[in-house]
Amino acid sequence: MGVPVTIRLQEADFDTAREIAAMSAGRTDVGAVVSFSGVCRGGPDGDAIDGLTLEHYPGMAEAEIGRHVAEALARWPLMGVTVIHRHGRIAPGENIVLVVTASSHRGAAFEAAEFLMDYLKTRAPFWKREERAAGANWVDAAAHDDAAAARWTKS
Amino acid sequence: MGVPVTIRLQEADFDTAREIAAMSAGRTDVGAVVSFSGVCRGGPDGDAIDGLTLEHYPGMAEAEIGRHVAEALARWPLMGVTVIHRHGRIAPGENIVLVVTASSHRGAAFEAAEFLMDYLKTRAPFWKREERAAGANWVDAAAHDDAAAARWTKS
Amino acid sequence: MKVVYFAWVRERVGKAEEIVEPPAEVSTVGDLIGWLAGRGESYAHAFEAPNVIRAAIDHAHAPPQTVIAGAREIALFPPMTGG
Amino acid sequence: MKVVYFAWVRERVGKAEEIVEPPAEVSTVGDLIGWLAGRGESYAHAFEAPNVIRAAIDHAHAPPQTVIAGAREIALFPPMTGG
Repeated sequence: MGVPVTIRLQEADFDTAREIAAMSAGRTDVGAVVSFSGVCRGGPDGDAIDGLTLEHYPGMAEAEIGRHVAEALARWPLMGVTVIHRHGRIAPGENIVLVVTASSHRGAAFEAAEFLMDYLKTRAPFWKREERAAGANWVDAAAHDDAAAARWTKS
Repeated sequence: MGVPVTIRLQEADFDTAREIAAMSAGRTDVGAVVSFSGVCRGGPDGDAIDGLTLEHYPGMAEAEIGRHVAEALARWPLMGVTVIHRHGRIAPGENIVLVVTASSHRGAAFEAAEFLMDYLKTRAPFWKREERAAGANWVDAAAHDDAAAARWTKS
Repeated sequence: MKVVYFAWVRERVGKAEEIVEPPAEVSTVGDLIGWLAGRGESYAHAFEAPNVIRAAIDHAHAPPQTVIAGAREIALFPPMTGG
Repeated sequence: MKVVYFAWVRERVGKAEEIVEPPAEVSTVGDLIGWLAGRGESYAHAFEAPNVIRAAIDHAHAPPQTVIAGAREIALFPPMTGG
Protein backbone atom coordinates (compact mmCIF):
# COMPACT_ATOMS: atom_id res chain seq x y z
CA MET A 1 0.00 0.00 0.00
CA GLY A 2 1.56 3.28 -1.08
CA VAL A 3 1.39 6.68 0.55
CA PRO A 4 -1.65 8.71 -0.60
CA VAL A 5 -0.43 11.50 -2.89
CA THR A 6 -2.61 14.23 -4.40
CA ILE A 7 -1.21 16.67 -6.97
CA ARG A 8 -3.58 19.09 -8.65
CA LEU A 9 -3.09 22.12 -10.89
CA GLN A 10 -6.29 24.04 -11.34
CA GLU A 11 -7.79 27.44 -12.07
CA ALA A 12 -10.54 27.05 -9.48
CA ASP A 13 -10.02 27.87 -5.81
CA PHE A 14 -9.79 24.96 -3.38
CA ASP A 15 -11.01 24.19 0.11
CA THR A 16 -7.99 24.06 2.43
CA ALA A 17 -10.11 22.64 5.22
CA ARG A 18 -11.30 19.71 3.17
CA GLU A 19 -7.78 18.88 1.98
CA ILE A 20 -6.40 18.84 5.52
CA ALA A 21 -9.32 16.80 6.84
CA ALA A 22 -8.89 14.27 4.01
CA MET A 23 -5.30 13.69 5.10
CA SER A 24 -6.21 12.09 8.43
CA ALA A 25 -9.84 11.06 7.91
CA GLY A 26 -10.49 7.47 8.91
CA ARG A 27 -6.85 6.90 9.89
CA THR A 28 -5.28 6.49 13.29
CA ASP A 29 -1.65 6.18 12.20
CA VAL A 30 -1.17 9.89 11.41
CA GLY A 31 0.20 11.85 14.37
CA ALA A 32 1.12 15.15 12.72
CA VAL A 33 -0.36 17.14 9.85
CA VAL A 34 1.37 20.31 8.61
CA SER A 35 -0.26 22.59 6.07
CA PHE A 36 1.09 25.59 4.22
CA SER A 37 -1.27 27.99 2.48
CA GLY A 38 0.14 30.63 0.16
CA VAL A 39 -2.29 33.51 -0.17
CA CYS A 40 -2.36 36.40 -2.67
CA ARG A 41 -1.45 39.58 -0.81
CA GLY A 42 -3.02 42.92 -1.63
CA GLY A 43 0.15 44.92 -1.07
CA PRO A 44 0.56 47.89 1.26
CA ASP A 45 -1.74 50.92 0.99
CA GLY A 46 -0.69 53.23 -1.82
CA ASP A 47 0.82 50.35 -3.81
CA ALA A 48 -2.21 48.06 -3.87
CA ILE A 49 -2.07 44.88 -5.92
CA ASP A 50 -5.35 44.30 -7.75
CA GLY A 51 -4.53 40.67 -8.33
CA LEU A 52 -2.15 38.16 -9.85
CA THR A 53 -2.12 36.17 -13.03
CA LEU A 54 -0.21 32.92 -12.74
CA GLU A 55 1.15 31.50 -15.97
CA HIS A 56 2.32 27.89 -15.95
CA TYR A 57 3.86 25.30 -18.26
CA PRO A 58 1.29 22.51 -18.56
CA GLY A 59 2.85 19.08 -18.52
CA MET A 60 6.14 20.21 -17.04
CA ALA A 61 4.46 21.66 -13.94
CA GLU A 62 2.83 18.34 -13.08
CA ALA A 63 6.05 16.43 -13.86
CA GLU A 64 8.23 18.75 -11.78
CA ILE A 65 5.91 18.71 -8.76
CA GLY A 66 5.67 14.93 -9.07
CA ARG A 67 9.47 14.63 -8.99
CA HIS A 68 9.69 16.76 -5.84
CA VAL A 69 6.92 14.85 -4.10
CA ALA A 70 8.74 11.61 -4.95
CA GLU A 71 11.94 13.05 -3.46
CA ALA A 72 10.10 14.13 -0.31
CA LEU A 73 8.66 10.61 0.06
CA ALA A 74 12.17 9.19 -0.29
CA ARG A 75 13.65 11.56 2.31
CA TRP A 76 11.01 11.57 5.05
CA PRO A 77 8.70 8.90 6.50
CA LEU A 78 5.50 10.51 5.22
CA MET A 79 1.99 9.10 5.35
CA GLY A 80 0.42 11.50 2.88
CA VAL A 81 1.26 14.47 0.65
CA THR A 82 -1.07 16.94 -1.06
CA VAL A 83 0.09 19.72 -3.40
CA ILE A 84 -2.42 22.00 -5.11
CA HIS A 85 -1.27 24.95 -7.21
CA ARG A 86 -3.63 27.35 -8.94
CA HIS A 87 -3.03 29.13 -12.23
CA GLY A 88 -4.87 31.94 -14.02
CA ARG A 89 -6.33 35.02 -12.33
CA ILE A 90 -6.14 35.21 -8.52
CA ALA A 91 -7.57 38.06 -6.43
CA PRO A 92 -6.04 39.41 -3.18
CA GLY A 93 -6.95 37.20 -0.24
CA GLU A 94 -7.44 34.12 -2.43
CA ASN A 95 -5.39 30.94 -2.18
CA ILE A 96 -2.46 30.38 -4.55
CA VAL A 97 -0.90 27.15 -3.31
CA LEU A 98 -1.45 24.48 -0.69
CA VAL A 99 0.97 21.87 0.64
CA VAL A 100 -0.18 19.34 3.24
CA THR A 101 2.10 16.68 4.71
CA ALA A 102 1.25 13.95 7.19
CA SER A 103 3.57 11.78 9.26
CA SER A 104 3.62 9.96 12.55
CA HIS A 105 5.95 12.64 13.99
CA ARG A 106 6.05 16.38 13.57
CA GLY A 107 9.66 16.89 12.46
CA ALA A 108 9.17 14.97 9.21
CA ALA A 109 5.90 16.72 8.42
CA PHE A 110 7.39 20.20 9.00
CA GLU A 111 10.58 19.53 7.02
CA ALA A 112 8.81 17.94 4.06
CA ALA A 113 6.33 20.83 3.81
CA GLU A 114 9.16 23.39 3.85
CA PHE A 115 11.15 21.38 1.30
CA LEU A 116 8.18 21.21 -1.07
CA MET A 117 7.44 24.93 -0.73
CA ASP A 118 11.08 25.92 -1.31
CA TYR A 119 11.11 23.83 -4.50
CA LEU A 120 7.74 25.03 -5.72
CA LYS A 121 9.05 28.60 -5.38
CA THR A 122 12.23 28.04 -7.38
CA ARG A 123 11.81 24.99 -9.63
CA ALA A 124 8.13 24.59 -10.54
CA PRO A 125 7.35 26.34 -13.85
CA PHE A 126 4.97 29.07 -12.70
CA TRP A 127 5.32 32.81 -13.25
CA LYS A 128 3.47 35.52 -11.35
CA ARG A 129 2.32 38.74 -12.98
CA GLU A 130 1.14 41.43 -10.57
CA GLU A 131 -1.56 43.88 -11.55
CA ARG A 132 -1.42 47.38 -10.08
CA ALA A 133 -3.18 50.62 -10.90
CA ALA A 134 0.04 51.73 -12.65
CA GLY A 135 0.16 48.61 -14.82
CA ALA A 136 1.16 44.97 -14.70
CA ASN A 137 4.63 43.52 -14.21
CA TRP A 138 6.25 40.11 -13.90
CA VAL A 139 7.44 39.35 -10.38
CA ASP A 140 11.23 39.03 -10.07
CA ALA A 141 12.63 35.84 -8.60
CA ALA A 142 13.91 36.40 -5.08
CA ALA A 143 17.49 35.48 -4.17
CA HIS A 144 16.31 34.42 -0.70
CA ASP A 145 14.08 31.80 -2.32
CA ASP A 146 17.08 30.31 -4.14
CA ALA A 147 18.99 30.28 -0.85
CA ALA A 148 16.07 28.54 0.85
CA ALA A 149 15.97 25.85 -1.82
CA ALA A 150 19.74 25.37 -1.77
CA ARG A 151 19.73 24.23 1.87
CA TRP A 152 18.06 20.94 0.83
CA THR A 153 20.81 19.99 -1.64
CA LYS A 154 22.72 16.96 -0.50
CA SER A 155 26.38 17.76 -0.09
CA MET B 1 -3.39 47.51 16.33
CA GLY B 2 -1.94 44.32 17.76
CA VAL B 3 -1.51 40.94 16.16
CA PRO B 4 -4.60 38.71 16.60
CA VAL B 5 -3.75 35.99 19.13
CA THR B 6 -6.03 33.13 20.12
CA ILE B 7 -5.10 30.75 22.97
CA ARG B 8 -7.63 28.17 24.08
CA LEU B 9 -7.47 25.17 26.41
CA GLN B 10 -10.55 23.03 26.13
CA GLU B 11 -11.96 19.54 26.52
CA ALA B 12 -14.06 19.78 23.36
CA ASP B 13 -12.69 19.02 19.92
CA PHE B 14 -12.09 21.96 17.58
CA ASP B 15 -12.53 22.68 13.90
CA THR B 16 -9.07 23.02 12.32
CA ALA B 17 -10.59 24.30 9.10
CA ARG B 18 -12.39 27.16 10.81
CA GLU B 19 -9.31 28.20 12.77
CA ILE B 20 -7.16 28.34 9.62
CA ALA B 21 -9.82 30.21 7.67
CA ALA B 22 -10.22 32.73 10.49
CA MET B 23 -6.52 33.55 10.26
CA SER B 24 -6.76 35.14 6.81
CA ALA B 25 -10.47 35.94 6.49
CA GLY B 26 -11.11 39.48 5.34
CA ARG B 27 -7.38 40.29 5.19
CA THR B 28 -5.10 40.81 2.23
CA ASP B 29 -1.83 41.33 4.12
CA VAL B 30 -1.33 37.65 5.01
CA GLY B 31 0.81 35.81 2.46
CA ALA B 32 1.54 32.57 4.29
CA VAL B 33 -0.42 30.47 6.78
CA VAL B 34 1.16 27.41 8.39
CA SER B 35 -0.83 25.00 10.51
CA PHE B 36 0.24 22.08 12.65
CA SER B 37 -2.30 19.53 13.82
CA GLY B 38 -1.28 16.97 16.42
CA VAL B 39 -3.53 13.93 16.22
CA CYS B 40 -3.98 11.02 18.66
CA ARG B 41 -2.48 7.91 17.07
CA GLY B 42 -3.98 4.47 17.53
CA GLY B 43 -0.63 2.69 17.73
CA PRO B 44 0.47 -0.25 15.59
CA ASP B 45 -1.65 -3.41 15.35
CA GLY B 46 -1.15 -5.66 18.33
CA ASP B 47 -0.30 -2.73 20.60
CA ALA B 48 -3.38 -0.62 19.96
CA ILE B 49 -3.92 2.55 21.97
CA ASP B 50 -7.55 2.92 22.99
CA GLY B 51 -7.08 6.60 23.70
CA LEU B 52 -5.29 9.24 25.72
CA THR B 53 -6.11 11.19 28.81
CA LEU B 54 -4.40 14.56 28.93
CA GLU B 55 -3.90 16.04 32.38
CA HIS B 56 -2.98 19.71 32.61
CA TYR B 57 -2.18 22.38 35.18
CA PRO B 58 -4.93 25.00 34.86
CA GLY B 59 -3.62 28.52 35.14
CA MET B 60 -0.02 27.63 34.47
CA ALA B 61 -0.86 26.08 31.08
CA GLU B 62 -2.46 29.30 29.85
CA ALA B 63 0.37 31.40 31.32
CA GLU B 64 3.11 29.24 29.81
CA ILE B 65 1.54 29.14 26.34
CA GLY B 66 1.00 32.90 26.55
CA ARG B 67 4.69 33.45 27.34
CA HIS B 68 5.75 31.34 24.34
CA VAL B 69 3.33 33.09 22.00
CA ALA B 70 4.71 36.43 23.21
CA GLU B 71 8.24 35.22 22.51
CA ALA B 72 7.25 34.05 19.02
CA LEU B 73 5.71 37.46 18.32
CA ALA B 74 8.95 39.11 19.43
CA ARG B 75 11.14 36.86 17.27
CA TRP B 76 9.19 36.71 13.99
CA PRO B 77 7.08 39.23 12.04
CA LEU B 78 3.79 37.41 12.58
CA MET B 79 0.33 38.60 11.63
CA GLY B 80 -1.61 36.09 13.70
CA VAL B 81 -1.11 33.15 16.08
CA THR B 82 -3.61 30.54 17.24
CA VAL B 83 -2.83 27.82 19.80
CA ILE B 84 -5.51 25.36 20.90
CA HIS B 85 -4.68 22.48 23.25
CA ARG B 86 -7.22 19.92 24.41
CA HIS B 87 -7.27 18.17 27.77
CA GLY B 88 -9.27 15.24 29.12
CA ARG B 89 -10.13 12.08 27.16
CA ILE B 90 -9.06 11.93 23.50
CA ALA B 91 -9.79 9.01 21.16
CA PRO B 92 -7.47 7.79 18.35
CA GLY B 93 -7.85 9.93 15.25
CA GLU B 94 -9.00 12.97 17.25
CA ASN B 95 -7.16 16.28 17.46
CA ILE B 96 -4.89 17.00 20.42
CA VAL B 97 -3.30 20.33 19.54
CA LEU B 98 -3.41 22.99 16.83
CA VAL B 99 -0.92 25.76 16.08
CA VAL B 100 -1.62 28.23 13.26
CA THR B 101 0.77 31.04 12.33
CA ALA B 102 0.34 33.73 9.70
CA SER B 103 2.92 36.04 8.20
CA SER B 104 3.61 37.89 4.99
CA HIS B 105 6.36 35.37 4.15
CA ARG B 106 6.58 31.65 4.61
CA GLY B 107 9.88 31.35 6.51
CA ALA B 108 8.56 33.22 9.54
CA ALA B 109 5.31 31.27 9.58
CA PHE B 110 7.10 27.89 9.38
CA GLU B 111 9.71 28.74 12.04
CA ALA B 112 7.22 30.19 14.51
CA ALA B 113 4.94 27.16 14.20
CA GLU B 114 7.87 24.78 14.83
CA PHE B 115 9.08 26.88 17.75
CA LEU B 116 5.65 26.86 19.38
CA MET B 117 5.24 23.11 18.91
CA ASP B 118 8.71 22.35 20.31
CA TYR B 119 7.89 24.41 23.40
CA LEU B 120 4.41 22.98 23.84
CA LYS B 121 5.98 19.52 23.84
CA THR B 122 8.58 20.25 26.49
CA ARG B 123 7.48 23.26 28.57
CA ALA B 124 3.68 23.42 28.63
CA PRO B 125 2.29 21.61 31.70
CA PHE B 126 0.41 18.73 30.06
CA TRP B 127 0.86 15.02 30.69
CA LYS B 128 -0.33 12.21 28.44
CA ARG B 129 -1.63 8.90 29.79
CA GLU B 130 -2.05 6.18 27.19
CA GLU B 131 -4.76 3.56 27.54
CA ARG B 132 -4.06 0.09 26.17
CA ALA B 133 -5.77 -3.26 26.60
CA ALA B 134 -2.97 -4.18 29.04
CA GLY B 135 -3.53 -1.06 31.16
CA ALA B 136 -2.75 2.62 31.24
CA ASN B 137 0.63 4.29 31.55
CA TRP B 138 2.06 7.79 31.60
CA VAL B 139 3.98 8.65 28.43
CA ASP B 140 7.72 9.21 28.98
CA ALA B 141 9.19 12.50 27.84
CA ALA B 142 11.28 12.04 24.70
CA ALA B 143 14.91 13.20 24.62
CA HIS B 144 14.48 14.21 20.97
CA ASP B 145 11.77 16.66 22.03
CA ASP B 146 14.17 18.33 24.47
CA ALA B 147 16.77 18.51 21.70
CA ALA B 148 14.22 20.07 19.35
CA ALA B 149 13.32 22.73 21.92
CA ALA B 150 16.97 23.45 22.73
CA ARG B 151 17.73 24.62 19.18
CA TRP B 152 15.65 27.77 19.78
CA THR B 153 17.68 28.88 22.80
CA LYS B 154 19.60 32.05 22.13
CA SER B 155 23.31 31.52 22.57
CA MET C 1 2.51 26.78 51.68
CA LYS C 2 0.32 25.08 49.08
CA VAL C 3 1.87 22.23 47.09
CA VAL C 4 0.14 20.71 44.04
CA TYR C 5 1.04 17.46 42.26
CA PHE C 6 0.39 16.26 38.72
CA ALA C 7 0.42 13.03 36.68
CA TRP C 8 2.34 10.14 38.29
CA VAL C 9 3.67 12.36 41.09
CA ARG C 10 0.03 13.02 42.06
CA GLU C 11 -0.81 9.31 41.78
CA ARG C 12 2.16 8.20 43.90
CA VAL C 13 1.67 10.84 46.58
CA GLY C 14 -2.01 9.93 46.60
CA LYS C 15 -3.37 13.46 46.60
CA ALA C 16 -3.62 16.40 44.18
CA GLU C 17 -2.69 19.13 46.64
CA GLU C 18 -1.96 19.85 50.26
CA ILE C 19 -0.75 22.53 52.65
CA VAL C 20 2.74 21.85 54.04
CA GLU C 21 4.88 23.70 56.56
CA PRO C 22 8.49 22.74 55.97
CA PRO C 23 11.11 23.78 58.54
CA ALA C 24 13.15 26.93 57.95
CA GLU C 25 16.19 25.09 56.58
CA VAL C 26 14.14 23.98 53.54
CA SER C 27 14.89 27.01 51.39
CA THR C 28 14.95 25.84 47.75
CA VAL C 29 12.80 23.74 45.43
CA GLY C 30 15.43 21.00 45.67
CA ASP C 31 15.32 21.13 49.49
CA LEU C 32 11.52 20.87 49.39
CA ILE C 33 11.63 17.76 47.19
CA GLY C 34 14.15 16.15 49.54
CA TRP C 35 12.07 17.04 52.60
CA LEU C 36 8.85 15.71 51.04
CA ALA C 37 10.62 12.42 50.14
CA GLY C 38 11.15 11.83 53.86
CA ARG C 39 7.48 12.12 54.77
CA GLY C 40 6.58 8.44 54.25
CA GLU C 41 6.47 5.58 51.81
CA SER C 42 4.19 7.16 49.18
CA TYR C 43 6.30 10.35 49.15
CA ALA C 44 9.53 8.37 48.99
CA HIS C 45 8.16 6.58 45.91
CA ALA C 46 6.98 9.81 44.26
CA PHE C 47 10.33 11.55 44.79
CA GLU C 48 12.71 8.57 44.52
CA ALA C 49 14.40 10.17 41.46
CA PRO C 50 14.54 13.87 42.36
CA ASN C 51 16.37 14.80 39.14
CA VAL C 52 13.34 13.94 36.99
CA ILE C 53 10.95 16.05 39.09
CA ARG C 54 10.03 19.40 37.54
CA ALA C 55 8.70 22.32 39.56
CA ALA C 56 6.80 25.55 39.09
CA ILE C 57 6.35 28.42 41.55
CA ASP C 58 3.21 30.47 41.06
CA HIS C 59 2.71 29.11 37.52
CA ALA C 60 6.27 29.67 36.28
CA HIS C 61 8.97 27.01 35.81
CA ALA C 62 11.44 26.95 38.73
CA PRO C 63 14.76 25.04 38.68
CA PRO C 64 15.84 23.14 41.83
CA GLN C 65 17.99 25.97 43.19
CA THR C 66 15.05 28.43 43.20
CA VAL C 67 14.31 29.87 46.65
CA ILE C 68 10.76 29.04 47.77
CA ALA C 69 10.27 31.87 50.28
CA GLY C 70 7.19 33.91 49.37
CA ALA C 71 5.70 31.25 47.06
CA ARG C 72 1.92 30.97 47.11
CA GLU C 73 1.74 27.70 45.15
CA ILE C 74 4.48 25.22 44.33
CA ALA C 75 3.77 22.53 41.75
CA LEU C 76 5.75 19.30 41.42
CA PHE C 77 5.35 17.07 38.38
CA PRO C 78 7.11 14.76 35.88
CA PRO C 79 8.63 16.05 32.62
CA MET C 80 5.87 17.39 30.43
CA THR C 81 4.46 15.43 27.49
CA GLY C 82 1.93 17.75 25.87
CA GLY C 83 1.61 18.87 22.28
CA MET D 1 12.46 21.34 -33.21
CA LYS D 2 9.64 22.89 -31.20
CA VAL D 3 10.51 25.82 -28.92
CA VAL D 4 8.03 27.20 -26.38
CA TYR D 5 8.28 30.49 -24.44
CA PHE D 6 6.77 31.61 -21.16
CA ALA D 7 6.15 34.80 -19.19
CA TRP D 8 8.18 37.83 -20.33
CA VAL D 9 10.26 35.73 -22.73
CA ARG D 10 6.98 34.86 -24.52
CA GLU D 11 5.86 38.50 -24.45
CA ARG D 12 9.15 39.82 -25.84
CA VAL D 13 9.47 37.17 -28.57
CA GLY D 14 5.83 37.85 -29.44
CA LYS D 15 4.73 34.24 -29.69
CA ALA D 16 4.14 31.27 -27.39
CA GLU D 17 5.78 28.62 -29.56
CA GLU D 18 7.36 28.00 -32.92
CA ILE D 19 9.26 25.41 -34.93
CA VAL D 20 12.91 26.33 -35.49
CA GLU D 21 15.69 24.64 -37.46
CA PRO D 22 19.00 25.82 -36.06
CA PRO D 23 22.20 24.98 -37.96
CA ALA D 24 24.25 21.95 -36.91
CA GLU D 25 26.79 23.95 -34.88
CA VAL D 26 24.01 24.92 -32.41
CA SER D 27 24.46 21.93 -30.12
CA THR D 28 23.60 23.07 -26.58
CA VAL D 29 20.84 25.00 -24.82
CA GLY D 30 23.28 27.92 -24.48
CA ASP D 31 24.04 27.80 -28.20
CA LEU D 32 20.32 27.83 -28.99
CA ILE D 33 19.73 30.92 -26.83
CA GLY D 34 22.60 32.71 -28.56
CA TRP D 35 21.34 31.71 -32.00
CA LEU D 36 17.76 32.82 -31.23
CA ALA D 37 19.08 36.21 -29.97
CA GLY D 38 20.39 36.86 -33.47
CA ARG D 39 17.04 36.36 -35.20
CA GLY D 40 15.80 39.96 -34.94
CA GLU D 41 14.97 42.78 -32.58
CA SER D 42 12.26 41.04 -30.52
CA TYR D 43 14.51 37.99 -30.02
CA ALA D 44 17.48 40.19 -29.14
CA HIS D 45 15.34 41.85 -26.45
CA ALA D 46 14.03 38.54 -25.08
CA PHE D 47 17.51 37.02 -24.84
CA GLU D 48 19.57 40.12 -24.03
CA ALA D 49 20.63 38.62 -20.67
CA PRO D 50 21.20 34.94 -21.48
CA ASN D 51 22.31 34.10 -17.93
CA VAL D 52 18.82 34.74 -16.53
CA ILE D 53 17.11 32.50 -19.09
CA ARG D 54 16.07 29.08 -17.79
CA ALA D 55 15.43 26.10 -20.04
CA ALA D 56 13.69 22.75 -20.00
CA ILE D 57 13.99 19.89 -22.48
CA ASP D 58 10.96 17.63 -22.70
CA HIS D 59 9.58 18.91 -19.37
CA ALA D 60 12.81 18.59 -17.35
CA HIS D 61 15.14 21.42 -16.31
CA ALA D 62 18.20 21.65 -18.58
CA PRO D 63 21.29 23.77 -17.77
CA PRO D 64 22.95 25.76 -20.62
CA GLN D 65 25.52 23.09 -21.43
CA THR D 66 22.84 20.44 -22.10
CA VAL D 67 22.99 19.01 -25.63
CA ILE D 68 19.73 19.60 -27.51
CA ALA D 69 20.02 16.77 -30.07
CA GLY D 70 16.96 14.54 -29.87
CA ALA D 71 14.81 17.06 -27.98
CA ARG D 72 11.13 17.11 -28.89
CA GLU D 73 10.29 20.34 -27.04
CA ILE D 74 12.61 22.98 -25.64
CA ALA D 75 11.14 25.60 -23.28
CA LEU D 76 12.80 28.95 -22.53
CA PHE D 77 11.58 31.12 -19.69
CA PRO D 78 12.56 33.52 -16.87
CA PRO D 79 13.38 32.29 -13.35
CA MET D 80 10.27 30.75 -11.83
CA THR D 81 8.11 32.61 -9.32
CA GLY D 82 5.45 30.11 -8.32
CA GLY D 83 4.41 28.93 -4.89
